Amino acid sequence: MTSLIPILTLLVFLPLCGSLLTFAVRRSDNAVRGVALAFSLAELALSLLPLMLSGQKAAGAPAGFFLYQDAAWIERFGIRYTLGMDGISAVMVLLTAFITLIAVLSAWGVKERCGLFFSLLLALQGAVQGLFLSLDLFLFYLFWEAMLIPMLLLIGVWGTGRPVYSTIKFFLYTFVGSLLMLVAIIALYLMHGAQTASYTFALPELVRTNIPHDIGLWLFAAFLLSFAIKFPLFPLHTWQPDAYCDAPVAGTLMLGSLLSKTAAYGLIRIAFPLFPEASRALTPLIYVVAVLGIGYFAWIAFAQRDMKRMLAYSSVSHMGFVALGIAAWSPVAVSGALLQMVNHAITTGALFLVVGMLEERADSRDLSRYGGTWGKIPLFSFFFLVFNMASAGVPGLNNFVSELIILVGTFRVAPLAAAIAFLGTILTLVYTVRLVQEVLFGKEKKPLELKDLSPREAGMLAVMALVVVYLGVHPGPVLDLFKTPLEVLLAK
Amino acid sequence: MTISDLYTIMPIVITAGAALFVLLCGPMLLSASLTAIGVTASAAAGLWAALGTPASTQAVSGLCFTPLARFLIPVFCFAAAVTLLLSHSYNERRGIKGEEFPATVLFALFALCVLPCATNMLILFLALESVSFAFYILVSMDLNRAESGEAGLKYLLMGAVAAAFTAFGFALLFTGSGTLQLSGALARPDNRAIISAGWGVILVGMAFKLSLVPGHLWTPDVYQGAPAPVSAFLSTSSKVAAAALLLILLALFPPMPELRVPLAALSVLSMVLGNLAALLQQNIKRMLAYSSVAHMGYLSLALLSGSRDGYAAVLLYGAVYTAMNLAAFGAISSLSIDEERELVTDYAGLGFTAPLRGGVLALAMISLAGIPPTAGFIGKFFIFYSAIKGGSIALAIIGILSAAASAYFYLRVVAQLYMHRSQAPAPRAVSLAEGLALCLASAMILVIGVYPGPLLKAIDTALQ
Amino acid sequence: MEATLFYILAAVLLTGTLLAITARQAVRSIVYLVTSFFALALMFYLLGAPLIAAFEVIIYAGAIMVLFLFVIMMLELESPEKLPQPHFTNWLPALLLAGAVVGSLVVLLCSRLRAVPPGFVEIPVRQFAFALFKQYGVAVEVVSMQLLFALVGALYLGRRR
Amino acid sequence: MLPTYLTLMLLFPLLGGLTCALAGRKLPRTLVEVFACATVWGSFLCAVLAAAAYTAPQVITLADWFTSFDLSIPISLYLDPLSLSMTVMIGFVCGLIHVYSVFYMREDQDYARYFALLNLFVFAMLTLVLGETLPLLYLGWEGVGFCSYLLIGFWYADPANADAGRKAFITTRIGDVALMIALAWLFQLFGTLSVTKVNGMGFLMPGSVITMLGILFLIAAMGKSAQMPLMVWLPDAMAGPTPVSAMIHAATMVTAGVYLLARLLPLIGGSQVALAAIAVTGGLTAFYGATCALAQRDLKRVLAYSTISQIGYMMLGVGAGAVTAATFHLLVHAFFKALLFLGAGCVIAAMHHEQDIYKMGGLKRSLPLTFWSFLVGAACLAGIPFTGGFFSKDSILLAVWLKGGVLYQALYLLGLLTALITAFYSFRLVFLVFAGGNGHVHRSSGLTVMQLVLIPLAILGLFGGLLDLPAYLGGGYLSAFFEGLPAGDLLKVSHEQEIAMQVLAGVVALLGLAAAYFRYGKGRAERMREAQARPSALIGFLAQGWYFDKLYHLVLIRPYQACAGFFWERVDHGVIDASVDGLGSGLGGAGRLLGRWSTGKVAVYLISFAAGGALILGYLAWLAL
Amino acid sequence: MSVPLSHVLIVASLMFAMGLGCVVAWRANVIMMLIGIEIMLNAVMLTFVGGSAHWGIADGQLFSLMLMALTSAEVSLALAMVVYLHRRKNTVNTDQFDSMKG
Repeated sequence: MTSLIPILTLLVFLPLCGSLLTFAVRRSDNAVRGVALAFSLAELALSLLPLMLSGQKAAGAPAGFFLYQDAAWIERFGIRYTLGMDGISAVMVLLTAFITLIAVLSAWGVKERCGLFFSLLLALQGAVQGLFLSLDLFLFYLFWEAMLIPMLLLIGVWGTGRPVYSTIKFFLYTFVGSLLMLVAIIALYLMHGAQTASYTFALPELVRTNIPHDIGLWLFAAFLLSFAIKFPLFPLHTWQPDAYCDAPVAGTLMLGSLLSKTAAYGLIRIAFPLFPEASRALTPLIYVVAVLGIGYFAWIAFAQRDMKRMLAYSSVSHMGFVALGIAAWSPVAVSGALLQMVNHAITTGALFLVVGMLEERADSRDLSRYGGTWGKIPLFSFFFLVFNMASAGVPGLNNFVSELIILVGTFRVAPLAAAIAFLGTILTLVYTVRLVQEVLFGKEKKPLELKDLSPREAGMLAVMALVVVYLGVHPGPVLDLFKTPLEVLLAK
Repeated sequence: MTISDLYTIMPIVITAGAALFVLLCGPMLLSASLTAIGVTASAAAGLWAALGTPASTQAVSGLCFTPLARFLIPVFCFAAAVTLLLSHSYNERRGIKGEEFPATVLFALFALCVLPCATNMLILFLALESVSFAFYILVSMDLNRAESGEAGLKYLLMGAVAAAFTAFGFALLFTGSGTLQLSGALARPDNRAIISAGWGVILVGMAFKLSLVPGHLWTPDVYQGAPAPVSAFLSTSSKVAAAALLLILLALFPPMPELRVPLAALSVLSMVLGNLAALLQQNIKRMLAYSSVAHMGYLSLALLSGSRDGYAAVLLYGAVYTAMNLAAFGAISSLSIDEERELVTDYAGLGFTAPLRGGVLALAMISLAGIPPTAGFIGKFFIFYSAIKGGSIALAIIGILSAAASAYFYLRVVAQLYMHRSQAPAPRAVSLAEGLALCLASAMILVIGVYPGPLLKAIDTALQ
Repeated sequence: MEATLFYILAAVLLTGTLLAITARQAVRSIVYLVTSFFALALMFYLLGAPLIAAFEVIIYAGAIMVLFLFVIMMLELESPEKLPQPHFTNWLPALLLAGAVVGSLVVLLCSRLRAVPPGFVEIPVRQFAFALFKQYGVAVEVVSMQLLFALVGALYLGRRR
Repeated sequence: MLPTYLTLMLLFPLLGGLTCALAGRKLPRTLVEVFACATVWGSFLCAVLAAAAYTAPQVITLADWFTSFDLSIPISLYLDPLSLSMTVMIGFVCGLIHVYSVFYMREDQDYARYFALLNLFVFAMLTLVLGETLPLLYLGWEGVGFCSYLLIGFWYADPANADAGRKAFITTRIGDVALMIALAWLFQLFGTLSVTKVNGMGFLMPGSVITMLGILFLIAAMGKSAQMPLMVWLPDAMAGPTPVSAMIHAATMVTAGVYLLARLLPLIGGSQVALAAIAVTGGLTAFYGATCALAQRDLKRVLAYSTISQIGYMMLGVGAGAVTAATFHLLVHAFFKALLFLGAGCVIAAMHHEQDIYKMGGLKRSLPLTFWSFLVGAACLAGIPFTGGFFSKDSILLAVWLKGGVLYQALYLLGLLTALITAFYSFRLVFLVFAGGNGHVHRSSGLTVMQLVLIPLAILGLFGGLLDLPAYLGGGYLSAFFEGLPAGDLLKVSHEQEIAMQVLAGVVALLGLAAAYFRYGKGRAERMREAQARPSALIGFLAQGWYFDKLYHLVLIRPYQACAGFFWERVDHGVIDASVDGLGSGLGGAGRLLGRWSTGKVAVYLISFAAGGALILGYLAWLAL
Repeated sequence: MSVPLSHVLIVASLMFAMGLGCVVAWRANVIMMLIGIEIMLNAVMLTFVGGSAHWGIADGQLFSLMLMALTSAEVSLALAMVVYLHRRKNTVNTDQFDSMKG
């Protein structure tokens, strides 16, 4: 079956086709929504399909990959169109499909230039899927940058506040990093070519390159910089609150839930395996910025009055755990980091969604405008609370499991870093309960006309809440998927 | 000289014939048909060149249809055809009448076709000067705008001085090596100093042509003053021609290590200055001019590597840059109303009120910024690849960083197009010719961006 | 003897040029220039290029300079007071640049020319003509196209709106 | 059968909680109430059945929670005497309180939320008690915290209530983090997080590590059990409905810390330093709580401080290594403290939600049932001889004394002093609330049922001592039951010594009672007048809980808020972002400067161009020289 | 002739530099700038002729010839432009033509 249907190519190009089709029918808003929904559902179904194959091994694929596709592309440079799926990418692909579906649903109310909006959303999805699947470094880079344009427009055209400033800031930040990464990629390619006389960008090949220590350090630094910006890690984050705040809800969802994961994925899949020594050497640095980030962002989040900005800082703060887990680079820690990526995507995504709904209703993100919603819109408040508690790491919900795994995994390697990082969860709770309290509790400061969730909204949130709970009580299947690929990745 | 020899240089014959024909029969024909003749002729020449087989020996004494010509002539013809397509309605709006415009474009194309075919320096030089010459005329063609004439004067004065430098360089090369022929290794080791002086002087002349710092100062003025289609043509073909000249000469002489530093300095200065000066530039044409300075800086970075990869990168970048700038200036030309839309802010909201042209302009900007999946990315990748391979990693990093900064001003245009409300009335509808030209250019950007394989193969053949 | 003549001519040439570029009146400058071009033509002759020498006199001293004169007259620029003169501050960069260029060129052109040159050879007109029409025929065509378009351009610019 | 019982025991309240949470608003009120009570009683039934079926400690693995490489966390439960006795107690007390709540909350519209949280709490508490792996224990640990958070802030419309909930949640989180870190450390050390396995491997590690672990667990317990210095949240937590205070903040959740330490005593008992730290914390807290309770005016706050104080005793017991004594006191305390709170609830309900004890009085006649029950509770609390509290408190003090050493003896004396204060404030309460003239009360049918609930608790409190009578009275059931526990190795003591100690304790308690009588029973009117006046410095100090709240506000909260603003505006915006923006505008400015080079004058262009040429030629010439 | 080639080249360089100096200095008069360019080109021609004589081949002379033709074309166009601009702005001072800058 795998040989008959090019599932991986379909996974990448189905959204792109959807994007074109959506754009083609842009005259009718209903048609646009229908097409977008149909394609994102189809993508979700398609991304569930490979899970049945996990455990098998595809012909010609590197170890751990159960779906694989390879074709010549730009022969002059040995660039190939190589897609492969292992457990990690399977989960990421599924996550992408899921989040995009939610994003499509959340953007139901977009009125202005609806066609273009959904078209960009699907294009973005295609790029992200491609990134999670590509095994050729050049292809990876291509998708890495291709994500930028749809995102740029999503923020800039439909954003609020200072969208142009934010979007260009976002773009420039990520662009600077990724161009330096390009230099590193080329250098690596040339070194590998000089050593083996086979010029290729294939990741499994490049991993075997013998890199001198000091050069490796520079190259790794370039990769790290690029990923750290997208992550974002501590001093490179200032694009992030602006972009998150000013983006439309669906955009924030994609940005916060998926794009930051691409960076973590890049670190796990590319940077660390490629430069084992250099990454060891720079690990203390990553620990420091991760730990600093967890605490610092949580602390700043507390000072925010703008809910979205608070969530933006909260999002970076949580991503610090991912960085921590990756830096530890032990099987347990990395599997925790991967799970945390999934959990963060869903929890943060859901939080942005609920805040977006609130904003839609009362046209304000200012915390002090709200209060006492529990009595007025109980259903909304219920979900609001659930997702906030998930974010605060209440056990039984998803984030707890991954944070625990990260803690346990990291503690073995770097007890101090892990311990300090977990002190940060106190700060997390501080701003979370503040958010909950200011919105749900107390009395209304100003009478607001609030309507409770519509069936569409309730459905979205219910599904997300179910996932939150499911991953909190039974993350086993997901963790199992990570096992084989991590064994391969960490064997080196 | 036989008929078959003539066949091989047929593109040159076609373009020269078309230029003369247009000039002679111009007064009797409609301007639309003149444009049609011009486009047909350039398309024919381009196709002929693309499909013909390169010869190893001279067809006519002084001319030889080389593999390089086979690659470059279609590029030039493409640029000329697009320019002609664009210029028709532009000229009508501006009151640029007469057969002179298409004829001069064809003359420029003729000279451009001669350039890569030349087998000696004299023809090379003459071809290059003819190209400049045609552009002196084209730049000042718009008699209704004072800027056009002013730009023409500036270009002419600078160009003439540069031509003197170039000619002096050729003279020194000749004096040092004793031949004007472009075959075989020429330098006599004992005359190396003269040759290097000649090279230095030629480099200065080419710094003007490629608008490398400090010979770049004319660029913004001329791009601004010239009619937009002319800027499109000028910014692409004349640069590629100059780059090709350098390529031919570099291939001829053994590596000149002493040129490395000057070339590197030119390249770095251009990359940095071009990108910085464009950052806050309000006038879109001047912005593109500075961007062109920067892009030529990248191009000379590839030249610097002195390797086959570097030369291939130069050719690829030439082709890519042609497509990008044609699209950009094409959109600008097509969007201009009674007067040019000069300021970046004049483009507010046009992405939605004029979707095709706005889209093409945005695409061109994205490509110029070097973001995949556009041709600009492949071009930049190749440039920096060759630079790193050539060992100039520091330069590559400077270039990359300046390229990163450059994204700002390209995106500013995109932001204006899509993220600002338009106050101006909706622009007039796009004409068929313009639409065709824009679609051609953007198709090229996308195709090279996604599947550059065939083009790279063609370039490798061209460099044999 | 020839060498002496050459040096004398060189002196005339350079002096003439210097006077030409520093003249206060454009017309006078043209006259100095014609003088120095005559000297140049003689140098061409000495260097074995009689044909070029003749063309130099005919085309340069004859046609081009007259064209200049004609334009100067037409634009009524002959009187010096109508024109601003280059100031000392204008001459300073010019001097510096020219000095730098000459200095570096002299260093480059004289430094390693140690090998014995083949000497100066006179080229017969026959060889010249042969080369012109046999070897560089295409150049003639290109230049003729260029001249044609110079005409086109000049006419276009001269067109009354 | 045991696995089924245990599973059902957990599932009942979970099911109840989820049903109430998701569908409660749509269901009729009575159904929800009945359902909620039924699930908890079902759970209690299971606990009883499990107790009946219990033979020996047993680990029951139900399912896999998550596994990542060698980190494997099953959902497994551990039933041993400790957890068994806890589950029975929890089931019973919570069941009673559920019934009580039905009437207490009769007027509130948010019944669904209330019962959902109450049921979820029971689930979480049982998980905490039964969890065999530490993460599962932690699940319950955080779960109770979460429910407590929402229940304290149940009447969320008043920001003060929500603030109290928040305070509780955050303060206990500090302890939770310590627990998490300890957990990670344990895994690093032993490669497992199973309580039973970890307990068996403590001797493998050096003492210093065990000490550190012990301290971490102690911090965890401090948070949850409101021990010094993390005790500030408990008095505020009284903002919640009174049944909640009874259930969570008296009987069950707050004792979780004691339970945790008792559970892990085989591990941390290996370190004398850790034990001493626990004992000191307990002793100090006991004293602190008692002193604070002296000066409170709010009925529930008195009880809250007394809870802090009593849990301090339990900690002291654990610190002395006396798990049995600590558990004994835990159980008895659960009964009588729940009793006191529920009694207080009746009083409050009858007084139209008036909580100031100086505004009460004379309720002895109007609420006789409440009075008698409350009296029993107060007697237990005060340790009046032969009540349950007397025996349990005494066994702790005995264990401390027997532990020997200056530190423990000092702690014993402190404990004795605390007992005196305890007796005093307990009866102060009784006298102020119930004695004196007629009090006007508001009667309702609900109140009757509520008072009925007090009876079983009163009986249990009064005769709780039977659970573990001293050896000279025939020995205790509980001690025998706990004998199998790994750390139950108490020194044997002679009956005479034991009797002497108990007499001493009894005398102290009676002294306290007498003092209270003389101060509040006789001079009641005088005290009432005094209460109108400005309190003295000492009273203020005690009433404010030794100003710990103010201190924390000054030292932690204010700086925290200020720093948050500072980091955001000065550091994040002012330095990091501004430097990036500055770089951007700097580049733009440089570009503008470079653009000015294009002056428009062609001569400048030519000069630049020629200068470039001259430079290149000059460089080449320099090379050639 | 016994003049060393380098002397010819030096004369040519001097002349070239003078022409360059003229172009740079006479910013006030386009026509003088054009004259400067002519001087530069004549220097180039001298170099070519010298080289031609040195190697004994006609190519250099040919180049000179073509340069002459090119120069005349250039001059005619340039002068036409000067006339055209003078008509528009009534000046030959290049500094006046600075409507575009920045």
